Amino acid sequence: MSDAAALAVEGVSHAYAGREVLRDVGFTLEAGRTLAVVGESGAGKSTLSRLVAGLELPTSGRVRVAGVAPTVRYGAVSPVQMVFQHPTEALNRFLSVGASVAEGLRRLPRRERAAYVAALLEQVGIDPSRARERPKTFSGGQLQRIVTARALAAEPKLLLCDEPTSALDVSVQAQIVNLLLALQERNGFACLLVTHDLGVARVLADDVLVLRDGEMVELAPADDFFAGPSTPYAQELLRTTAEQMLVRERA
Amino acid sequence: MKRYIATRLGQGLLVVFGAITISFVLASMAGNPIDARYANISPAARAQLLHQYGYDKPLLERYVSYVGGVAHGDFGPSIGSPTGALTRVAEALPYTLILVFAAMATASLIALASATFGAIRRGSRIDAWVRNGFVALQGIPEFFAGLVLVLLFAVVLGWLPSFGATGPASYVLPVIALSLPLVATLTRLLRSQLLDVLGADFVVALRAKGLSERDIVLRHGLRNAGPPLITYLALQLGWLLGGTIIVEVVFGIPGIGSLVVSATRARDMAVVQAIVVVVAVGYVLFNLFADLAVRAVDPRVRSAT
Amino acid sequence: MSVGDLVVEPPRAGLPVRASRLGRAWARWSALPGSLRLGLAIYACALALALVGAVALADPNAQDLNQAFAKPFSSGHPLGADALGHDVLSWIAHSVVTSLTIGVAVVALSAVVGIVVGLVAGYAGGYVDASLMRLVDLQLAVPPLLLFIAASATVGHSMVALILLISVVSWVPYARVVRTQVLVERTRASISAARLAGVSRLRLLLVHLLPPAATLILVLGSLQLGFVLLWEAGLSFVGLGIAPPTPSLGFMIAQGRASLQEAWWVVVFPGTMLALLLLAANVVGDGLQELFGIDVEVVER
Amino acid sequence: MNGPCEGRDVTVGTVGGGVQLVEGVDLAVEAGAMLGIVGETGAGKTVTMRALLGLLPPGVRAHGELRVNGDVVSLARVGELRRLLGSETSVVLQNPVGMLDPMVRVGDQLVEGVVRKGVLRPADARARAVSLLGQMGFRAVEHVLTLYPFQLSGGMAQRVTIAMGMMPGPRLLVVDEPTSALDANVRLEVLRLFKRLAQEEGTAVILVSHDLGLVSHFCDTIAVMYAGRVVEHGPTRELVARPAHPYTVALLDASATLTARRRVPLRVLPGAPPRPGHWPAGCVFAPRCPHAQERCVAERPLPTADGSRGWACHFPRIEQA
Repeated sequence: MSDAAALAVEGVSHAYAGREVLRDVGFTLEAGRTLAVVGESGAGKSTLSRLVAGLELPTSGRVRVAGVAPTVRYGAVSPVQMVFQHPTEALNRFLSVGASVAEGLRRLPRRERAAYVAALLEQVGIDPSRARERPKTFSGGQLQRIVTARALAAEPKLLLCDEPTSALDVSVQAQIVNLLLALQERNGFACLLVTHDLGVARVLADDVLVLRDGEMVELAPADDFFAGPSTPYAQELLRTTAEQMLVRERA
Repeated sequence: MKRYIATRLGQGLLVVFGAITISFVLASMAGNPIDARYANISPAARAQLLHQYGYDKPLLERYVSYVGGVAHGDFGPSIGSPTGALTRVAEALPYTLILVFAAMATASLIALASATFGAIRRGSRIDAWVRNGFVALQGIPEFFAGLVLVLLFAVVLGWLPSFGATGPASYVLPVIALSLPLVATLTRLLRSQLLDVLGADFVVALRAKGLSERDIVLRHGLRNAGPPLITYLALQLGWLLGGTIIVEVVFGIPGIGSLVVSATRARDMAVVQAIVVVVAVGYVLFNLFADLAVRAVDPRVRSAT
Repeated sequence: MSVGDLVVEPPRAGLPVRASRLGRAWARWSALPGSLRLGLAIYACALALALVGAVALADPNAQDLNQAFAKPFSSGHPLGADALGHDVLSWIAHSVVTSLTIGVAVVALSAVVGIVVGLVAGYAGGYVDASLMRLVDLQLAVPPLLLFIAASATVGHSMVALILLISVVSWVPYARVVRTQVLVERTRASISAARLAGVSRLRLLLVHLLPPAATLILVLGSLQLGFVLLWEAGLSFVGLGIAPPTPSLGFMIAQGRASLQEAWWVVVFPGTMLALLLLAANVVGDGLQELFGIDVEVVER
Repeated sequence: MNGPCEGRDVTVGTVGGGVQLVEGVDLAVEAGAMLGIVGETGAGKTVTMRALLGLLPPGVRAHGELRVNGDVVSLARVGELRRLLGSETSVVLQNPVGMLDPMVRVGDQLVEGVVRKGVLRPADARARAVSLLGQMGFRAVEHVLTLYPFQLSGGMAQRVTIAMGMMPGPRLLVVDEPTSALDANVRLEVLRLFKRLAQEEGTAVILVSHDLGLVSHFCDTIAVMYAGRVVEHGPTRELVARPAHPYTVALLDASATLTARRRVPLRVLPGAPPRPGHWPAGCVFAPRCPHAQERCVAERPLPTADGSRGWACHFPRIEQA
């Protein structure tokens, strides 16, 4: 169990209504490392993240998180926690943010819970005295921090980040990127980053997996990938991205 | 297309079957009509009557034979009337249909005009005034409206007949009474539907093309508001027109509304059952037509099935 | 939940700091949509009338044939009397109690049943959901008033029977609204997050799936109260609903119909009372929709 | 030759002066050129554009001027702006699929505006629609004209809406957050086609985006907005290479680029942009500015011009000429 990788995906295929959206995907991810899954829309990124989170079971193949199949059960905290694209969608708008963070802490006695929530909020840079406020009084960036705090509350083996920055403003994106870097440094979880933003992947990822039409096109260490991918498709992807991305001649 | 209609008809049959079952259960719970009608007859005569009308058989057997009869258009005999239950309903139906369609047409025309006007001039004082007026109208029960109309136009002014179905003039007051709350409801629905459409992104784009509000409402708003409204109205038809029963009673129109009230009072349950089933069939057919109409105008629905 | 709790944000800034409790309550009240205030005011007046009726007015069933068709504003009969000398005002005051009791009981009963069924159907899906939808089909296919009339032969004319009968139909819209809302809500990321956090099934339903439907339920309830009042009056009008000695508006209107020419007041006053109650239900529903910024007709579709 | 299209002293606020949304924005773009407006949520990009087009929502009012094709129109006169809209000015809004009426064929939607507006006769409008769709890279143009919006992919819908914006042959075309939902390669192709088309027709284009990278590749000039103001503007290359305003610097620093280094934190700007109605006195950027001094908090900096460039900062990050 202790030897098992934080995440192991083995020969996973998945189909919706007979249409295959993932075909024979396999990789492992060690604790403390980040794998970026990149690709165009329809490549199967979100399906992969639902399978890894255990929200769906793959048609064939297996997913293991720290050696165990991730299944979502009532009353049992999952070892996989998620950070979502739209933080406003990801929080219950009728609960205070503190209560949302505490949802995964029901194993703790009530008093400890409040203290732990305060500590978590502090950790992600939210004033703990605002724990009783509803989501609507926070900005998008603050909400994303709160979502991250909730994910951390469950002490996940694997943090699944689904386009964590793409709905945020540029200056706030950088804050979340740095937050994720710092938290991983401290807590040592493995991180699966699903994104179409290669810039964010460049900063966060140790390895890059390219998906196209449900198939793995390339899996490479990030430094190698960004220095020059080996497959033509990944080269093309990187090239078109570069032609729309900020280029600065550094002083 | 053919398969689609077949599916819809299948669902409709299920609904009709449900209506048959409910009406049968209600009727059998009401007890047998013989006891209700003939209080002082000899046990022998009672047994003879029960046998004649089939009330001496077990419930399930009666249900099966009833469903079988309905499938052949036989809803059983009407107690105390020489004709069968279905015949009585068929005789009453035209009066109700005239009333309902006249009221629907009147209300739709007025609602179309006022909602369109309201949507073009939304936010204006006239719009607010009309809207508030309609909220008040919606709260007037049909039978009260009917009686006030009778008081005014039949009793005080003496212009129109107040009772019976003797000619076109006798429909004027009932149609108005039935239309009043209907106009209010339809206007509100169409207006909110239109405003819903006018809040869509593409409407900003239409403005950006330089179209006037009038063009936008008439050329794009109505076209988009139509299909969901038709679907909704067809679904809610029974609820919207429930007042017909009361209006018929108030004005003495011999339609199925008056019939169901008198038949219930007389415990003539075969007629009541027939009416429930006929209404359900009408509902199913109307919804099918509405569906087909929506398919005809909405390209998305057309390609989806 | 009282209506006062629902005011989203009390206008704190706009008020003088030392405003009295009463002053603040008044400010909250003034901030409500006008239609909501009108509706609540009508309800308040109707309840006051009912209270006066119970305390100070004659027994509605007291007959005095000498006073038959007493004109409005005659001594002892502010709104006149009917053919048997029943006092119209007293009858109206007591009928309001009948109407509102039935209305509120039906709304409460059907809301509870509908919410439970809607939650379960929306969440469980599959077989349960399909059965509910067929029930909805059926409920729409048979107009409620027709069903009530057909059933009246079976269930009798007591108030309890009427409440149960109307509730049999009335829970369905709640189930439909809650189900739709649950289906929408289920796809939100917040539900996935709650599942990953390992909440219990009950907590998921009550804390994460139900609250978004709360405002809709409230609006639906207020609008439905109008329908129930209308059905009750209609049934009593055709003689298949509430019958004396229990006073009801529909019954008096039906009685007055025969003597419309001689005594208009026997129809017009109870009819106006009924129209006012229905108006109140509609404008409260309207006002709540405005307050919450939702549109039930569109949502329910 | 056409002069530049300009927005002068664009100021937008709620009726009654409750909340200011945009204050004193000046913009200019030459015929056939592309100006990029970048900024974060609430910076007032979209509001400024809507003010120029006469498309502000009810309850919001604008002052200032629009100069287009020799006409000078006050932004307070919405009727005048709406008269120009769909002929001299035009717009492509974000969310291309939502921008089309789902019940109407593409061809009819392309033609409708210019015909109702009297810009083109029906036959001419149709011919122009065919030619524009061709230039936007469609092959079976006649077939596309008969499609309904739901039959288009995101990329196709975007090309159709751009063609729709170009239909009247506008002098000024505003493109709001284009292609943000599209994949990188599709976006690149659409924007290239669009840029060539606009150049050929001599249309002045304002491209509104939060994507600095995209703007830096396609626009000739850039205006950076923050809290309802243009804090810096200038030719793209110079502005990116030598940003003057600390906000521009921060924005460039905060962007995750392909040249970033793995696991090296980005240089971030603390806090979030202020919401309208919560703008600080003095320089609006002062509370987040790493270089703010007393003067910045007290005194609002005025726009300073330096050749083709300009900024609103007391202490710009470059040497002034």
